[in-house]
Amino acid sequence: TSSSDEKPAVTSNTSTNTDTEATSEGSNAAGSLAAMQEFTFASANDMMTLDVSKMNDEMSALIMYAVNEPLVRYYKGEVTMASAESYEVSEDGTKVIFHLRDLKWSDGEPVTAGDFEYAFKRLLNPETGSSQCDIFDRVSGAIAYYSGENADAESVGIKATDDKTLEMTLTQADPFFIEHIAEGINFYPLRKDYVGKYAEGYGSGAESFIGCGPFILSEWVQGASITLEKNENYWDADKIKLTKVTELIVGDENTRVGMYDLGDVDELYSISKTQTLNYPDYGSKSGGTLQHLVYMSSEGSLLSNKNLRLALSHSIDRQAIVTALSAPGTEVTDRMIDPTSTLNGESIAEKYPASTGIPANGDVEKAKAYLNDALAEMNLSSVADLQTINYVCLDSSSHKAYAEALQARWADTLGVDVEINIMPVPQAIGALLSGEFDIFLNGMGTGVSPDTLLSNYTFDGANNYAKWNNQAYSDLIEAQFIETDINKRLETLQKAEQLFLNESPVTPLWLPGTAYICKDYVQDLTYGRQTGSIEFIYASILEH
Amino acid sequence: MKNYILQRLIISVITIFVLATVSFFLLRSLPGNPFQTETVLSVETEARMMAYYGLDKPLFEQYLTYLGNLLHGDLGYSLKYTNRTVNNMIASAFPISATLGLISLGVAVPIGLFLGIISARKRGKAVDYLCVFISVIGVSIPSFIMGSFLQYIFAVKLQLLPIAQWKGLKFMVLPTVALSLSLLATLTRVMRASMLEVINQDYIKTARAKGVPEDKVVLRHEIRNAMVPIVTMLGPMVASVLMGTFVIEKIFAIPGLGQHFVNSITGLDYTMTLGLTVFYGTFLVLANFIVDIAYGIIDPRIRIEK
Amino acid sequence: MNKTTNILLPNAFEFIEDQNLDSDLITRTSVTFWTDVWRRLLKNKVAMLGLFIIVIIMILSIFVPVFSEYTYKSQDLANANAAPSALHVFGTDNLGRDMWVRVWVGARVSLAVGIFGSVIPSLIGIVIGGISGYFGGKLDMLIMRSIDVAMCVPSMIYIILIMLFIGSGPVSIIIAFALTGWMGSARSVRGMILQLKEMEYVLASKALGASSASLIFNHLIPNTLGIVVVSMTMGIPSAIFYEAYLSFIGLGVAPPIPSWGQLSNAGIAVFRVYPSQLMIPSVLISLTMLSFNLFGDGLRDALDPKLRS
Amino acid sequence: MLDENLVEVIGLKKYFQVGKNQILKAVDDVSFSIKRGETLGMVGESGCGKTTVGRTILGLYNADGGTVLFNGIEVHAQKGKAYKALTKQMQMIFQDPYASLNPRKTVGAIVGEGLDIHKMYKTKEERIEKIYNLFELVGLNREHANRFPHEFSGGQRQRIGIARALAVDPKFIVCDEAISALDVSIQAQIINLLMRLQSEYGFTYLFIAHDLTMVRHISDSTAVMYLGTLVEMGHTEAIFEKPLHPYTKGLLAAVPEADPDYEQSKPSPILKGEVPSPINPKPGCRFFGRCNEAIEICSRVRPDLIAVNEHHSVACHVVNQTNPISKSEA
Amino acid sequence: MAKRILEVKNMHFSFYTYAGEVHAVNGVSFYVDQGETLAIVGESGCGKSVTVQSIMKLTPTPPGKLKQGKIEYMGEDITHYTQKEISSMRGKEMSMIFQDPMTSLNPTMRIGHQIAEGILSHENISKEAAKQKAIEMLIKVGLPNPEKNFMSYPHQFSGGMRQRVMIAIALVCNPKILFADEPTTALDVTVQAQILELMNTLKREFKASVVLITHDLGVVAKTAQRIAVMYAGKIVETGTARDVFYDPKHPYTWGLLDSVPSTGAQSSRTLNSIEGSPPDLFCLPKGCSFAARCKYCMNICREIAPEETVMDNGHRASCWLLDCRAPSVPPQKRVSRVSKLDIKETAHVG
Ligand SMILES: Nc1ncnc2c1ncn2[C@@H]1O[C@H](COP(=O)(O)OP(=O)(O)OP(=O)(O)O)[C@@H](O)[C@H]1O
Ligand SMILES: Nc1ncnc2c1ncn2[C@@H]1O[C@H](COP(=O)(O)OP(=O)(O)OP(=O)(O)O)[C@@H](O)[C@H]1O
Ligand SMILES: [Mg+2]
Ligand SMILES: [Mg+2]
Repeated sequence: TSSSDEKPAVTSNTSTNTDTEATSEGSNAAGSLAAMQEFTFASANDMMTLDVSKMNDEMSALIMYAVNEPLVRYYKGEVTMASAESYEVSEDGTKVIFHLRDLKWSDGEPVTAGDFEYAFKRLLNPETGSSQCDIFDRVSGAIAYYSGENADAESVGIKATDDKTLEMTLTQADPFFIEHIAEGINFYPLRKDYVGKYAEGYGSGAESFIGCGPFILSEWVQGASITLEKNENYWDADKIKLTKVTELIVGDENTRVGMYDLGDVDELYSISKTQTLNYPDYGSKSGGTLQHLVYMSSEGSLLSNKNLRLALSHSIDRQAIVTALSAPGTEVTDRMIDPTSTLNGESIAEKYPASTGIPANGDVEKAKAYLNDALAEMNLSSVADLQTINYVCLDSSSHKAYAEALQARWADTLGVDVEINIMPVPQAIGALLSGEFDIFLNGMGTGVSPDTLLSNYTFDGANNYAKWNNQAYSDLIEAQFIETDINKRLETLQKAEQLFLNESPVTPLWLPGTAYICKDYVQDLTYGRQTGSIEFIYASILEH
Repeated sequence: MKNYILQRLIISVITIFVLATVSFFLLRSLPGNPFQTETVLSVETEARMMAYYGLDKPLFEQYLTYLGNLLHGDLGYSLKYTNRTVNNMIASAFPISATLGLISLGVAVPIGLFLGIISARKRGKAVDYLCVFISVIGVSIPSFIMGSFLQYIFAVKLQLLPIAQWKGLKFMVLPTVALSLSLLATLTRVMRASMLEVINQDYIKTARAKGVPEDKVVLRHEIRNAMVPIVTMLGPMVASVLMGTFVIEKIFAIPGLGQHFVNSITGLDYTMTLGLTVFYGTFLVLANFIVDIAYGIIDPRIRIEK
Repeated sequence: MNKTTNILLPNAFEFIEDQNLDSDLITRTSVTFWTDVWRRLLKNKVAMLGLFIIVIIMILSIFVPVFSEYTYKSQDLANANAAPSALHVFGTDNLGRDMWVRVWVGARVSLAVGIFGSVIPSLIGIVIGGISGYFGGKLDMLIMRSIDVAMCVPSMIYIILIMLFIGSGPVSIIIAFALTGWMGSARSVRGMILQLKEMEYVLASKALGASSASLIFNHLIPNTLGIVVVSMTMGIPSAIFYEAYLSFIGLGVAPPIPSWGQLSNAGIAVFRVYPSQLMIPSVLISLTMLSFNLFGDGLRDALDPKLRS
Repeated sequence: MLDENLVEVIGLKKYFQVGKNQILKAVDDVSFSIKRGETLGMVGESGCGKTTVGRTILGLYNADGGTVLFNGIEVHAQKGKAYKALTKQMQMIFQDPYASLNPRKTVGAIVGEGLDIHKMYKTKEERIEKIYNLFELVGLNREHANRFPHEFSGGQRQRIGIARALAVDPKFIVCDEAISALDVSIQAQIINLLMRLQSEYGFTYLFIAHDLTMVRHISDSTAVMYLGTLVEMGHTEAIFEKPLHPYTKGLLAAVPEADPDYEQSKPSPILKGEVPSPINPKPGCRFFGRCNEAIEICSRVRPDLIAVNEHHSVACHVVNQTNPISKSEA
Repeated sequence: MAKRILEVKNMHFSFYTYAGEVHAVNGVSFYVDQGETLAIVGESGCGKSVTVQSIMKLTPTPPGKLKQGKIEYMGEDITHYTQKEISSMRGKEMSMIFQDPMTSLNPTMRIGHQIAEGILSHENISKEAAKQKAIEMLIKVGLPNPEKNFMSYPHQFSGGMRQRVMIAIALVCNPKILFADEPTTALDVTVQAQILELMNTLKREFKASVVLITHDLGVVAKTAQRIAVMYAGKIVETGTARDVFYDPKHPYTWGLLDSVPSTGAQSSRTLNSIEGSPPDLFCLPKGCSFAARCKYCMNICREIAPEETVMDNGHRASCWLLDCRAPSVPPQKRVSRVSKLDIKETAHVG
């Protein structure tokens, strides 16, 4: 058609821009630094808290990344040393020992291993009420402590053996543990005196927080802006060029884009597909999250019929939907693990392949065949006799668009009647957890460990959203969990994944991408693997 | 009068108590819970969080605790904004919303009434249709479109005014215009209708016959008698405008209270929702109380029986 | 003394004996109220223009979807967000659906929602406000305080409860509107009734033995209609946008059925890139509203006996 | 005896609360009765409570004391259906022809309302016919039925009010200045009409008016009110021929005659003094301030209404003192 | 000759309604001299109020419209005055007492302020002084407790009390000409006498003129120097009070005078009245408007409207009976009043 040639920019950009690359494509490294090293960016939401023990949102994580110093951090997709100068892993892999460098809190007090121990144990303490306890599940004694079975904090395998040494004991070897810590958002030290002073109010405002990161939180106008200033006490202060960073909280995308146009902000993160059309030099990245359809597969429900699930899965034209609707950077996928996860530099995805076998454009013929099988099994003469399928959809415009696209596709190719039931988040998630749906489009973090998503779907697992109960699969997952040899473990996982994909309680769809635009005078701004992480700490501003 | 006010105050307190109770039980009857968010927590974690916030206790027990705290003016901790109290959040956001609301009312009420009066007096003339047009635009283009549009024209294209944020007088112009336009629209129309009821009354003729100049006829006789519907509207309007407007705050990046009204309830932040409801309720009850007193002042025939 | 008398009959100055004292013969023909209203309305050009536009919109919304080659849900993802062209008069949306058809299907939804969504709550409000204002005293206090409470309880709560117990669909939308919208009109009607009930004609009807219901509905409420009608017309756009909000959280018309409110909501997100997607629904809503208001004003004037000019 | 009186008012009181601690005694202990088929004329100072008496009798106002018996039925004790049944028998023509007509109803609807309420017709045609007849009865054209009140002059409106009252075929009508807004020829028409109806159907009237000649013409007996109390009551002829109370005398003297020579030559007899306020009235005779016959006791004791003879009673210390018969009776 | 204050020449006033044109006033001419009282009497609905209101431009336009005619105030045509110019005259030069005291007072304004407002609009005095004046006025119109009533609202007053307030409003600026539209209808005769006296005082002290509309022929007899009798938007007869009372020329006037009940003992139970109802102002009959109800209706009356016949002494009437060709009708002289001696005797009050 005539209009299809109007937007070549979209397709070319989506494919060329890859994750964790510097945005400013045209930036000349030769440019000299500006006198004013001030960087302003805007985001849609405010952070929720600065209490590292309770933090669970990406906006808080974004700021915490700059105002505090974790043990190790991700930078440009690599694990780099931060508070820890180095770490060592014991022979059997169950002990991880971090050696801290000399670093100071922004008020000059030294940071000690005890501050970390305090922080981690506070997080685990049931009195604290943190939703993040399970990040320490691999640490010995953690589960027992936070679930209240064992009230003795000493039994948790986290110990500051001296001011500079932090020792963590794991229940079993975990090759992904360091990455897990680097990616986690709660592995920061905490000042006991501050927590004591502000008690319940700790981290609820700029004055009640203290950090030891590259920047100091100088002002937090809640709902409006967050201002950071360079921390001269930072151990690596020389490398920090920016003197001031401002995050503006601007809820409306049109406003954000307008501010970018006016130069009020230097960078916009996560702009919609449509807006990118006005900014041909946008960048994009993907990863961190997998969007997949969950089919309610429990005995007795409509989609407990495997062939019906397969029919639905095969009919979807993921590529067309992604092209039309998804943010740039979105990549279609046909499996449950993150394609970027690596082990010792090797891509896990490549080494242990598994696939649904469905082409990105779908396979309508096969879908129809599956549908006929399904109808036969269900003793239905035609598809018209099939019950209406209940698609529970979150109340966001993108989820709604996906739902409508899927609905139309299923109706056109299979004649299947799908009803979309939009619900506000708590109710929709409630429906997901209680199984009151047939289809649910879920997006979940893929985590650093490849089994993150797959391990949900075990027999009678509490987070088995599909209520799909397959004993063989559960056994495989259980086996890989206790397997100490990493290669064997991944092989077992591969088997499980293939079984999972064949049974199709879930259809993996795509890894949502994120588009961003940035003024070309901003240098060395990078984006983390997780959604929402902008790594601006080493950025600088060129003369402009 | 004193008795009446005292009695009304007691009734107001009861009303707020009823409001708190009704909202509490209705809110808690909703499916889902605050910890069911897009980043799905594990079932065990969710249970732990519920227990931590005491949400697993029998509902009535929770209600008593809540009422007890409410009596001390303690609205509790937000379930979403970790470690922040609802009191604290209202205290920081309300002044901003209230400022914007008051300025907008200050703009909208006089202009709206003025246009309504002009419109009624020039009924059927071009001016009337112009006023109709303005008010129709005001209502049929909702503030989320109007706001974005104003930004695009005055900030992005003409670069006359700042596009967003809340940092001073210049920043107030666009949100005030956007907000007052929608307020003004209804005021204009209602005032017009109300004026039309009044301008044909005999006592207006009497006033003219006294030789009272036309402007004073309008000012002293017509407006006052046309005020009852306006005042009725103004009560809740003032109360709700002071509470902030979600859309306007979102578009203009104003850290007001409006966003919390929407976000807290969609996120099932129980304490925040109840806190805001009670806070708003106090204002509304007060505003309607003032309206009832104002009725008597505007039109002495109106008696609010005890 | 008068020239004209000359040409008169010779018996001009004779008394008429059987003088019929009835002067009925010389009176005009009677016009019923509604004919009169209709005539006045017809003479009001501006109001008629309003009516004309409303009728056109209604006709388009009925026939366009029937005779168009596209349906409101047929997608063409490859041809998404097309600009208006001969093929797609209003272009296409983000899923490549024809906007021309969607706009007119949306018109059905939005007009119905707009009208019912403002009329039904107003009616409820009128009844409750009428009762409250008329009876006054304790009942009034009770109703007014209940309104205070009802106004404050976040409407989302009702909406989700409705969704839970009735499910989404037109009935639920109407119930949602009814539950959330009646308070304003109840208050304003009550305010006016407080003023009106002191009128002597109310007493006159009381003396005739009129029941309270008859007093409220036949005498008091008609006298408040001028303002109620205005707020009803002003309520239409808010109903239209409220529907969009409801459908956003799941109570509105089920996707993929469009409505003007939803189209505007979608349009605002892309207006810097595809302005037509915002302009089309916005202009239509405004135009419809303008027509409704002009017509409403005309109707109001035609109905108001005092403004019979 | 009870049978003879259609309306019996015993010790009627109606107070209005105006402002805090201020009670306006609009009607203060008024007793009288009206015989079947007769007319009681009621005259008095404007603001003395005539309208209030009329409305209270009909139960439009709650009484603050005393009883009203209509046909032996206690009016104020009737509620709901029973009261509705009473309204069909008692009607009122309102004083103010402007305020008493709903501006949004056609006058046809206004007149027809009573018919509707008491379901007094079988077919629509019958209803219309009845309304037209009523219009003609009060001297309006049937074509007027589709017009609105504001399109009529004051007198025309008053006739609409009369038609409304007549619509339900009442037995008893309170005519609250029913004719004062009309021109004399129509006044005459209406009076004739009222009197014809009375002789044909045996209507009973409470005829409130300022026009003493008309009162004299229509009434069988007359009551004179002053500031919420009856000051004189009796057979019309007795009152007009031999007025006893100083206020009645003043009233009669002030009636202007339709005779310019006489009127412009006679001195205008103007009652001097201030009209006292009915709010928290002072003890003593209410006419005290304006009375030039007053004696000492008048300022202290409120005179009772005492019969001078069987047709005539008066509330005045002066009269009662000079009238030994009444004294001994009292 | 006294100074002519107001002269209305051939005024036509119509209301344009969708149902048609209401010919409320159809060629009314009259004049008022300084210090005199002109009474306008006539059928209710014949256009009396509209006539006086349109002189002050108080009739709503639209729907009303002055179609024709001249209104000369002190010799100056005020027909084309703007609202503003007229407004400065209202209250001061000419003022009006409205017929209906219930709706003519602003329900939301205190009585006193409504009175003082008129003063403040015309005189440059302090609020306090205006209040004082208003209170004086309240006393003059005989309202008790003026200080307190100053602060009352209209709904707290009885009809008569409101009417007195209306009168106070109209008189407070000592207007040169006062249009009193049934000012005493709602009042008892003693107060009526007070009010008429008050109007007399105004006339005497300020040489003011009064146009009095009333139905009470007694009041007319008492106060008017000249009388105009209106019927269906026309003045059918006008002349001095004596002429009209004692030598009426128009059958309508006869009917009116006849309708007054004799003040003597209750003689007959039926009163004389004019049968029938007035014509519809939407379409006036082509002949004499009164023809349909006239006992002396002739064939010509149904065809041609009579012209005005001027008799001696400025007495005018429009009736074909005055034509020389008309058959003579026995003179309808008002029988002079019956003796009222007994009342006179008892009238020693005041
Ligand atoms: N609703 C009311 N509230 C307060 N006072 C009232 C009310 N109605 C009447 N009054 C007062 O009661 C007294 C009697 O009023 P009412 O109307 O009965 O007088 P009236 O005799 O009919 O006078 P008029 O001849 O002027 O109509 C007046 O002083 C009046 O001010
Ligand atoms: N606004 C109006 N619209 C239409 N017709 C009107 C209007 N006002 C008055 N009229 C008509 O004009 C005629 C004259 O009315 P006007 O009020 O002058 O009568 P009037 O002589 O004062 O009668 P009354 O003595 O009863 O007050 C009436 O027939 C009336 O129906
Ligand atoms: Mg009265
Ligand atoms: Mg009049």
